[in-house]
Amino acid sequence: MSKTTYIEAGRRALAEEMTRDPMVWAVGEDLGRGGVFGQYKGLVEQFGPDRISDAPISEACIMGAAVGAAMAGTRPVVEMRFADFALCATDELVNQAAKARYMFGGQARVPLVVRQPMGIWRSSAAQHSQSLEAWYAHIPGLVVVAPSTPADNLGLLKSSIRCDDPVVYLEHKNLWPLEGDVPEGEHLVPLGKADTVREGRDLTIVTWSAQRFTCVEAAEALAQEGVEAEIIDLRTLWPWDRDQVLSSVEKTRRLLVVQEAVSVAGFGAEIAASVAEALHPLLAAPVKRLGAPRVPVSYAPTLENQVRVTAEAIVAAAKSQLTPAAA
Amino acid sequence: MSKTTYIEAGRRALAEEMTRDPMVWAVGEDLGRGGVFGQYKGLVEQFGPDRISDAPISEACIMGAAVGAAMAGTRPVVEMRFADFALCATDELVNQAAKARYMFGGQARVPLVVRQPMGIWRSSAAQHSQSLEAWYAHIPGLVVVAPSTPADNLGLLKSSIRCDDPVVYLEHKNLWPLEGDVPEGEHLVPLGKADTVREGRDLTIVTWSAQRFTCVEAAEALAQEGVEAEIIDLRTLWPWDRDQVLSSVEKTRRLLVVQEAVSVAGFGAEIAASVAEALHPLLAAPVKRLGAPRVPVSYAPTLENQVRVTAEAIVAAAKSQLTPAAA
Amino acid sequence: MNASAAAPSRGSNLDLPRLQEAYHLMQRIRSFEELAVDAQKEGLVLGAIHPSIGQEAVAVGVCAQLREDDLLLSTHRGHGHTLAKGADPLAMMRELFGRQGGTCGGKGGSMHIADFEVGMLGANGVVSANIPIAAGAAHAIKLRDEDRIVACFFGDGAINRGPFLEGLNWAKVFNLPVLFICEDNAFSATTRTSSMTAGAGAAARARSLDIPAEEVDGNDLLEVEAVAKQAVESIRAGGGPRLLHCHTYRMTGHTAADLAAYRPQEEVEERRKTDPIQRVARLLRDAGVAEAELDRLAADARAELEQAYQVAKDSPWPDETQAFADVQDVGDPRERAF
Amino acid sequence: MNASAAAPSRGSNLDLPRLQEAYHLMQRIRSFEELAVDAQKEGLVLGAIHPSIGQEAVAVGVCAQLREDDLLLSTHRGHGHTLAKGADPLAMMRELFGRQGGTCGGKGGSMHIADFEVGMLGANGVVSANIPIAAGAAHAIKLRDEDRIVACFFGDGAINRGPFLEGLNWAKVFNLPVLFICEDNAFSATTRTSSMTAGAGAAARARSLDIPAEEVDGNDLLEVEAVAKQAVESIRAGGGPRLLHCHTYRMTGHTAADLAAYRPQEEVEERRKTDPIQRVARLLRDAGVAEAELDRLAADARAELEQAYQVAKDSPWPDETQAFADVQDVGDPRERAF
Ligand SMILES: Cc1ncc(C[n+]2csc(CCOP(=O)(O)OP(=O)(O)O)c2C)c(N)n1
Ligand SMILES: Cc1ncc(C[n+]2csc(CCOP(=O)(O)OP(=O)(O)O)c2C)c(N)n1
Ligand SMILES: [Mg+2]
Ligand SMILES: [Mg+2]
Repeated sequence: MSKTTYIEAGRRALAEEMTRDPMVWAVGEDLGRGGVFGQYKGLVEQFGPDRISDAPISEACIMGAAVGAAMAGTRPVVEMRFADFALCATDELVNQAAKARYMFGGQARVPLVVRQPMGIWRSSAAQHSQSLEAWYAHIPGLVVVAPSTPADNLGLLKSSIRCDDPVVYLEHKNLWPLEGDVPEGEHLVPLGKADTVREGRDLTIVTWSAQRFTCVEAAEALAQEGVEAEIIDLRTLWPWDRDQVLSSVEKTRRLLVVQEAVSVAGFGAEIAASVAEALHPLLAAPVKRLGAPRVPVSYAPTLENQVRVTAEAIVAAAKSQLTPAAA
Repeated sequence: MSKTTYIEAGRRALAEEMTRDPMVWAVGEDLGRGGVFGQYKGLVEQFGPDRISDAPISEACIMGAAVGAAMAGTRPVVEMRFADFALCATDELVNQAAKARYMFGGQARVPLVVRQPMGIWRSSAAQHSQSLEAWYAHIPGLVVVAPSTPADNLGLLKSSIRCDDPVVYLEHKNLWPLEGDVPEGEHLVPLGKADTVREGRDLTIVTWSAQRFTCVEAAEALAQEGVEAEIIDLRTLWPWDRDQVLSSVEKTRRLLVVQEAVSVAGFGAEIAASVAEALHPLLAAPVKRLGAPRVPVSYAPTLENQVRVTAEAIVAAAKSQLTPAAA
Repeated sequence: MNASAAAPSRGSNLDLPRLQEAYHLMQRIRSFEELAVDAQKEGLVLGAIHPSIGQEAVAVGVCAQLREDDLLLSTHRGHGHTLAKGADPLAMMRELFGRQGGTCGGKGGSMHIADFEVGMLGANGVVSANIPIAAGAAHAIKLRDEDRIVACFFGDGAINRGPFLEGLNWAKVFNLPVLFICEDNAFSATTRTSSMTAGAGAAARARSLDIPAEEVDGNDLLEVEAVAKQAVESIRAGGGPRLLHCHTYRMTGHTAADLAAYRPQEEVEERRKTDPIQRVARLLRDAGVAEAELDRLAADARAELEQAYQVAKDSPWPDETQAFADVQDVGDPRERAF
Repeated sequence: MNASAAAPSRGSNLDLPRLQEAYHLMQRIRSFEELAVDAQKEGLVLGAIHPSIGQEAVAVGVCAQLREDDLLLSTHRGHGHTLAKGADPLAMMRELFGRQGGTCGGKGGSMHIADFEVGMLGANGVVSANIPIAAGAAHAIKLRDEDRIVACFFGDGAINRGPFLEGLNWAKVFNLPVLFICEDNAFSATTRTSSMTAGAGAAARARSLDIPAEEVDGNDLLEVEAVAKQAVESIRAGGGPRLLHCHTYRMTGHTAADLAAYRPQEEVEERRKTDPIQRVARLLRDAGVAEAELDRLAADARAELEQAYQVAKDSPWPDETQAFADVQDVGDPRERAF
């Protein structure tokens, strides 16, 4: 084990996979200077400009070319800079990458990782702050990953690069500097496996990405009052770890889903609906979601803060689930 | 009242609004020859090529130009031909149209209707069959409408054109030839109001778009067996008619959501989760969703049929909710 | 129309066997599509089809310059390109009929035909979307240090979508081995493309990106062949992307169901005189090939395709379980649906 | 660099009052951005800012040709355009600081500044996205039969995105009153644009669409003015879209936080000699304007902006309820969130 940052873990994952497999390469704007957040720092020196490739400002072509390059035998990792800009390449991702294998009757494989730095990052406003994981979870053919810790960013990015399906890989911009323990040797985290961050008997909190840490904060506050929350970090949103979530809720009989994204038609709805469908008779309280209101993200902190899910909001929601009236 | 088809009702709505307001205009590929499905037939003769305007094959620019034209004082109706092709214009719709008013602090209004013919239409395969209403419901700033009857297509398209928000207007391709009664005079259907298609005491079926008719078929079969289903056609998905849905489920104590779209992270999850959150203690059975499996739509009918929600599936799901074991 | 390419010599030193082969291939494409149109009327073809009748010289002239391991990216109007690249017409017909043994197992239909065995990486239902994909396939070839090239066909309407610009710019910037072919049939669905297009079109736009471009009479097989040959040689030698702007004409409606009432019948009649197959037939006749031989080639093509039609018609539907196959490796596509 | 535009006459018959006004405006823009950079270091500017220091002649030279009711669409690097169009620097500074009274009430920040009162329909955080919007605004002007025009600024990197092609094609096809201005500062963020761009750039691409285009030295105010004036007159007279390709240089990093270590310091020093403000100062001096007057204009600009800075700094934060205002008319944005 050693301490590494979330951003460095991603860098290491890519470097390890590029070393292992000469067919892995990365392409995106400004990668030669280390990428807009420094996620690619030093890699062009190590692998050369063909494999850590700059790109024109052409998100549609970055994605479309990656589809072609994947079908023709390479394993591209494409950088979208901000998840918001991936919306310039939606046809390429949804109509092409996700469907090629199926449409062509299994002839194509599109092993492609789309890195999309996501989420609210102080005063980035409406076009640089979105969390659209629910969209991709809805699209057949796509895998959706949202790591929250350095170790998971290492192990999940490596697994994503090895996966033969197109993977939407959502790193949270607020987590870049986060430090954490990371294993020294080869570290792979399987796709589709959740992480039980904290065990607890009283309610299950399901979350992913940066909200994991808000949930931990809330759980610690709840513990002070004798409430033990179990926290599950999904890590992969499709396929999500249904077994682990259901068995936790079978134990705690209460579900709270916490997401940074807009709550309406967010991925939390899928979790909440699935649990309600499967475990209704067992539930001691209604399932509950927390997420952003249906407003764009603002620039001014007083406004931006209005859409954040806070530890206090989580504590309050958890308590409301524990009051007998709710049962 | 007179009999009109769904497609003709849309045509009439546009013609009436263009007559009423000279700032309303439509733009899209092939509109001068009546549009790809004939939805615009005769309109260029009536209003001229400036107001029923052809467009280059440039979905991004059709949408982007409409944003500019809306901000500069006109009311464009844009035609995307197939909902799938709107994915060529996602940035323009989601990052621009939906956010302009908010981002600019209320200075902009973007009165814009985006017509997106949606859904499975015999052997159109993966790139011409999608139902992505859940995506748009998730995006702050957008209104989402999915009419199912000729009268609603008339009244909702008119209301959408009059709305000052950008509206994603999803017509179902399978419904074009559907006939139905339509009022003679001015007919407006308010946005956000559901339609109770059928009353019943035993369970509530919430649906929208073409699945309305499958639900009616299923309800008739259920009635034969003494089960009375209440069917609610949402018509508008954002804002959806929460009051009407909740009061129906308060009565029936059972909810089944039926959608044509992929079930995973579909809009049905929002309805099911909302009802489970609000009415858990009252429910006599778990909420339940029906929708497509998470696979692209196929071309061959034997495969395409596998993703359709049939009346039989609805009947079976409804019955499973009525068995005492489920409660 | 093409000044700089070597003027194709006619009559005198024609490579007759090759030309007869091309004639046969053009007849096979024509037969395939005529039968497909018939099959749609009979309800056998299930989705929309976009015939390339009248445009066969472009497909045949270009693809004859490709190796089997070269790659092809095509469009919704791709039967001709695909057959010219060597795909099996029976598998294609089965795909149109949505049957087992179709190129995509019945999952794709006409607009998604692909045959990876002959390097055909897919038709596309989204106009212009194949252009970045082609650039990317060429990018892979470069990264893998192979000497293959990519041929990417698209229509005149496709040049008004952004991916055209992005894909061409990409191919030039990375100096990729890709031949872009704009098959300019004058129409974008029911719209005359010129009414919605600024400037002189594909070749002019390519040149503004420093991509060498030639305009050719796309109904003249020999001209297409000559210019395509030069372009392919240059590209394979590492010369970077090139574009051919081939002027042709769509003899049918946009789809088999479109009567194309929006254009004057005289125009169609006039253009019918430049039918590329008849022009090759004339060349062969002038070079002394007997009428009977021409008839034999045409009849052989027709017979092959009629046979494909019959076999396709009698082929079984795909097994229902196939609906859930080949979605993705990770996750169960059936989960939570029912 | 510009052959066809009237060669701007220098010295002799300068319109001195106008030039002093332009000088003052350029100084105001420079002061605004220098103070904004300072303010970011102090934590007052909250999000990213993209200074246009060194590019002021383009904004001022073009916008001086516009009427107040003409429309402007800008980019992430839009402070200069916006001020040149007549927006209030205090409201802009407040917006950068995220305060009440900001142009967008603190909701947008630098990348989303808009001031509809002076026809400024928005900066944009998505490169190239403003181009179709500009075409659409011009489309509305045509439909409403007004004699306004639209000016649309974008960078050299923006021409590699599809909306550039689609928007220019659209403007030409519909013969719309829009002036496209490519502000070519040689960089796309940290990448030298030439390394990722095929061909000669914006003007060449525009010409391939039959859109008249001129290349000018964007650091020469008089040249920009002269060519922009001609273009605006032609557009307003119904002549259709035009493009100006203005060569300039980004003196700062991409954002205020970028040290731009990826380019040689000598290059920056070399380009500093062509600073557009100093060039105008020289013209004024040569025409006999006293140094003291130049200093006065600069000091006045600086004082105005320092005042704006102070007032902005002391302005209150937006009221929290504003987070839920101006989302949309239909539906409750708070519903189901908490
Ligand atoms: C992005 C997109 N927009 C619209 C369509 C509908 N469409 C299918 S073919 C076609 C015309 C294409 O014209 P062109 O590129 O000239 O090809 P052609 O059909 O003439 O071969 C259109 C508009 C589509 N498939 N994709
Ligand atoms: C679609 C999109 N891709 C990437 C970015 C990130 N980005 C912001 S500015 C910029 C460089 C733009 O270069 P250019 O168009 O030359 O404008 P300049 O910054 O030089 O004024 C980039 C890549 C973006 N905002 N939008
Ligand atoms: Mg065409
Ligand atoms: Mg630049």
